[in-house]
Amino acid sequence: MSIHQTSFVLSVEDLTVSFDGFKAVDGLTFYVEPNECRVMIGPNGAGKTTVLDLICGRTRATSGSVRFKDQELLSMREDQIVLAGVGRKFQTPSVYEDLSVFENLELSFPRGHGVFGSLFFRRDAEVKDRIQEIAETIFLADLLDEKAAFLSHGQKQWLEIGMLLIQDPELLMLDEPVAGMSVAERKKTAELLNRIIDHRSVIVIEHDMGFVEDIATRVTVLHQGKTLSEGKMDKVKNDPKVIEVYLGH
Amino acid sequence: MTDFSKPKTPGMSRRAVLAGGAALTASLFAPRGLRAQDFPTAAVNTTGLAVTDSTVTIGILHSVTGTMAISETGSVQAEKLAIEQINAMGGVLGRKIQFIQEDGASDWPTFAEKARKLLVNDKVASVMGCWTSASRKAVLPVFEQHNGMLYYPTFYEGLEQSPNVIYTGQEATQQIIAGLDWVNQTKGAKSFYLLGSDYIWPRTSNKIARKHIENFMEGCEVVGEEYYPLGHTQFNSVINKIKLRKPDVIYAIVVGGSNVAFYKQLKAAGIDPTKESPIVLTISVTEDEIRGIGGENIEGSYACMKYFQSLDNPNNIEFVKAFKEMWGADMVIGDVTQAAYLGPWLWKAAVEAAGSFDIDKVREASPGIELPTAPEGYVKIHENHHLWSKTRVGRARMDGQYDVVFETADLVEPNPFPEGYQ
Amino acid sequence: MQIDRKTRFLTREEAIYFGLLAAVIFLILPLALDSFRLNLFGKYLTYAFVAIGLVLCWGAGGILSLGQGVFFGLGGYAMAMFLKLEASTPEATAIQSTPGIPDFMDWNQITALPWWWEPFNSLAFSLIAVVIVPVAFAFIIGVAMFRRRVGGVYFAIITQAIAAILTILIIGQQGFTGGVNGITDLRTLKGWDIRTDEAKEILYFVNAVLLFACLFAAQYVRRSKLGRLLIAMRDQEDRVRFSGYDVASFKIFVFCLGAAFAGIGGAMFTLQVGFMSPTLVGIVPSIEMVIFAAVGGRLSILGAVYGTLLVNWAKTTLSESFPELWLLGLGALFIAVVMFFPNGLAGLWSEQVMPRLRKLFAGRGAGARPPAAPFPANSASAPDSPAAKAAAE
Amino acid sequence: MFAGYSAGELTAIFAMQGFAGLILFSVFVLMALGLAIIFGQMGVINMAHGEFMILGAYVTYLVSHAFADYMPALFSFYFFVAMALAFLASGALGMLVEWGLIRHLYRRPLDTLLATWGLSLILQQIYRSVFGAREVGVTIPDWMMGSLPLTDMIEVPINGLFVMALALGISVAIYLLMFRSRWGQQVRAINQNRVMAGAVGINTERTDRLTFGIGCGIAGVAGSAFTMIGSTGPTSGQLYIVDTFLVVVFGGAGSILGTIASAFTISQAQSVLEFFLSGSMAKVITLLVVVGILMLRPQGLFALKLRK
Repeated sequence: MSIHQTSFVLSVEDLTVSFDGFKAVDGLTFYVEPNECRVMIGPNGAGKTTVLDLICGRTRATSGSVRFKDQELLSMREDQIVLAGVGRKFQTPSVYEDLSVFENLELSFPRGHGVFGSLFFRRDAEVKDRIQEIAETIFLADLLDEKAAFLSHGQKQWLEIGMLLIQDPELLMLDEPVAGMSVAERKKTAELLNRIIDHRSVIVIEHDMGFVEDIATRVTVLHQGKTLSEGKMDKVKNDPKVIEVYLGH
Repeated sequence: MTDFSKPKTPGMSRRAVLAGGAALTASLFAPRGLRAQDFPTAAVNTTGLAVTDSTVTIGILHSVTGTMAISETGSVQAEKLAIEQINAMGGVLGRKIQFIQEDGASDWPTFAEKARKLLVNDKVASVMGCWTSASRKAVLPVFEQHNGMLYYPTFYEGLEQSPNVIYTGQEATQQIIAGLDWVNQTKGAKSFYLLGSDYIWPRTSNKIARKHIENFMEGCEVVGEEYYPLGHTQFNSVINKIKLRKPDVIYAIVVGGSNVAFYKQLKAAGIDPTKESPIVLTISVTEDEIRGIGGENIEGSYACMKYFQSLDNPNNIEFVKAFKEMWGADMVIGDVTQAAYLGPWLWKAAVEAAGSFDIDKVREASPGIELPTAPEGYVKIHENHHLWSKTRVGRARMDGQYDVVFETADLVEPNPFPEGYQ
Repeated sequence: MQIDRKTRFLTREEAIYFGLLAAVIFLILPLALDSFRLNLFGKYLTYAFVAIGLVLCWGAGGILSLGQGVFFGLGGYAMAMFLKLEASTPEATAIQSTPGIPDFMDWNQITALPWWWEPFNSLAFSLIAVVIVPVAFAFIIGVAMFRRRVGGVYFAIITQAIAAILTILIIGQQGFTGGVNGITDLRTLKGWDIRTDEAKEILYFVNAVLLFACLFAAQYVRRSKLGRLLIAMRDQEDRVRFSGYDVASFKIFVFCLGAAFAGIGGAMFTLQVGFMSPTLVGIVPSIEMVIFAAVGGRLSILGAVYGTLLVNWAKTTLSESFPELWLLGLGALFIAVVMFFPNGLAGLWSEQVMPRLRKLFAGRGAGARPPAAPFPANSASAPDSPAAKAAAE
Repeated sequence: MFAGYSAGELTAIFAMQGFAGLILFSVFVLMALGLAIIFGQMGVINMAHGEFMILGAYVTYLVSHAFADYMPALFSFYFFVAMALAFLASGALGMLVEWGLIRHLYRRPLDTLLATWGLSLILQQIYRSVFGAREVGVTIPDWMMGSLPLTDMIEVPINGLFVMALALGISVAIYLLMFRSRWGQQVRAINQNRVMAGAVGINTERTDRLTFGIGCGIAGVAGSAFTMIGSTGPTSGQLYIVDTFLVVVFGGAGSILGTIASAFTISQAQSVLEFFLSGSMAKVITLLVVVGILMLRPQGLFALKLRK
């Protein structure tokens, strides 16, 4: 174990997954540094979402290694990965529609995650204050007691981001956070994201190039499960390989 | 197609039933034409049973729904026939019998619940009911606690003797031993393959059969014994095993839906019971079951029990006639149906011998009660509440009836706790 | 109608409903019914334990078990084994070839008590076993199934197969279990005759108290964060996982809790009915218990109790007067509940009856909020009127 | 247990035991195919499957009586007519049920389970009211009930051969329907993406109804065939239900081939165990092994690994 490796927050090495012979991700390697915002781009089917699925344990890898700080994530369960400090936001807003905004946030509060911990979980001042604080951040302070089912699409996205914030993960993975939003919502969201990606490492999948340029530290371009190009936005943008498969069509 | 719960042409049947009833009781020792006013209610009913100046209420407790309804329907019909005949000749102690019918729904807790209802709420003077051992075991504590009297019609495993039950079917030794001796002596059978459905009656019966074969029948042996879950429908493997062992006799105690599958597959596998190689001997197939199995599949098998519909005696001819007139010409009558028919008659005889409906007095009067009019021939209640009865072997015919090929010379003594068989 | 953000154990509305049910069970039924009918309702209430467990597992957690009879049976058998040993004194069984062992063992040529029967000589052990044995069994099934993410239909069918296996085993091993007859002829509990009317009345109240204990436990779970997690899991299992929860362990917990309730119900059944048999373990009773919960409302623990009482009362009444109609009625009930009242009596109450009552009594203020979603935070559990009426008759 | 038998006898026994296993296999295939289509292609749990089978058996019973009464000369061949009518009757009832019940519940698979259980109770009671509580005896033509002596010792039951041939025939027919017919194409399309299938002009409602009808119709044919080997009574259908579900689930829902392979595995295991052990234990062990394997491999034996 070299000193060099441990300075990364996330080291993905030679990651491969195959579905009945089809290699959706093929020998992928990349590293994420502390406080880096890594954006993944690539055409549909390039394997972007699958990479996130592999990191957070939703899909089991065929081979390779994913190390988060000093832990091998591939042998851990999803919930263990989350508790280790990896948060994930899904492409479609996924909140608990039958619960209120308050309860949605409460379930993500990082305490009482065991069976008995949750059975004897107390809703004390710390919890309430933190939820209030987060709710204000995500523009939902007035809607705390509303059922999540009655929120608009954008509000649901914010709520989900809020649920991630309250977890306070070291590595945050966002899958198309501004997709399907109105212009006004998108602006608010970008503002929100800019605020929350401070002080932590982030992996974002996004198609909106303006948005990408705005937030990206570095960019990885995926194509057919492999890295096509990697580096600063400017460098990637001018890479002829990238232009051919993705930008220049 | 056929509604089994209502008598056919009730108007017609009344006269026939009357005639049948009269014939049946012609030689009954009990005095005829008892009048209710000779037996004041206060005197014949000191324990608050459902007895009025003109009626007495009893219970009928069988499964009308569920898997056991198949078997228990015949018993209900026989009991209703007996009650109607008794009423037609003046009732019991001058009182007409009324009955309350409850459905056990093939569910043992329901049996217990309904038994309690009949005894506690309805205060019935006796109950005709139950079919499976499990249902009887479930109601037994209820009858003992509330001091009721149950007339239980099924041939069963024995090992029981309750003061609150009269067992009108045969216990296992009565049914089994005579048949085994017969097949050994007249057919020269030496080796036996025991087969049964997996519950207490086949297991206990086979245990008695095995003890008898090994300890009391010289040179005879059991070459196989096994049990299949109730409702099992695939017997090809065991049939192969039987072919491998080549027993002289397949001794089958398969019941219910399994029965049908077993005999059909036996026949199809080339074991034709009519060829008697091996001989198929059963104690679980009455005429009732053959309707489902199909006569062509079981023709030539032997059954060992106390009653067959084809018995040739005047009592039985009258009984079969009355039964068919009440319930339809296509009805068949099996061993248990006949035993169920005895229930009301035995109770009537005991009540009249006791001169009272009180359970304790009826119980006291019961041992020694004779019924010369029984369709199966003369029966008598033993001290142990079972019946002295003859055992017969019948050979199944194509038309679903049995030819009686053997009958014990004397009545066989009931022995629910047989020494040497446990 | 602001949602109360305090995690209160009972809202005022719920407290009223609990009180109503308590009044029905502790006052109205005992006063209105004779000893025989009261015992019957006592028997029904033992099934309600299972129904409450099903509300938690199925309604809240989305886990449909078609094998709850297994746990009911295990609890019942644990109790029955103790009672049977007490009833099998050497004096009472003098007629046997081996006196002092249960009669069915003697019939099966067993000459000594099997080692695993021995501990059931102790009442304390048996009472613990009533809960622990079903829970342990549920735990094994739960770990095997939920850790591998078996759910939904597969889980239902596998639990059904387990019920079938256990039934065949119990029937096949009759020397140790009493076979198809079950364990019968139970008489006394530490010398106290459980067959008398007086004993049955006392047992009814013991049963009722235990039922309320289970109801409170279930209410506590629903009211806790774990309860909200269950709902969250039912709808968005993946999301819960990515909020850092080990979904399987929560399912295992609630499945074990349901098993514990069922075990207690089974033990009370044995005490009140006086025997235990494999017919209560199999597929048919297991599915019937699901329908009790469905009729009451799969989301409401109080509804489950009313549903159980109503269906069983209808079964007894219908089968007394129209045995042929009973199956038709039960079948139609299954279909009707699923098709037209998926939230059962509780749903009828909170969606149909309550809004009208509100309109009737207080025209103002009510109805400001949108209609209650299927599992409202302050869920209205229904003391529904037909059941209450039925129970009172 | 084989001491004292000649090699010839043993060969004969093993050959016949092999046939017994194949017959059981065919029975399982017949039981499970209809369910596999419905469960696998539509995701519907039909707990009344056994009752659809028994409807086929009762139709056979009625047809046998009709032939005996009106066309005794043709009695030997009534069985083929009976099977066709059983298919139509069960299929028609199936389509009716789909229309009245199932189509409202496609989004709630557990609820279809409860509703069809209710349906099975109703059907049982209807059978009981119409045909009586007792089992009915279905007379099978003589030529079908005998056995075919291959050698002195090896005898092959003709009804077993018949069941095997039928299982094969129906499997082939389903395969052709599924992969060579327009209906099969539509069913597979709907199974993969219901919305898309609807969008490209497939009448999903009609296809669903037809699928359910065909599944139930096959159950009816199976029930008709089972009159040769089993009983026909109001509750006989219940005897098959657990086995049937396990076969389908074990095979991996959605895979007809998987169902057939699973039927083969379970039937051979049970048949061999029954030969060497007592019947009850054989059954328990078979079920335990199946449940055990399902716990290890919940997606069944033959499910594909798919990208989520």
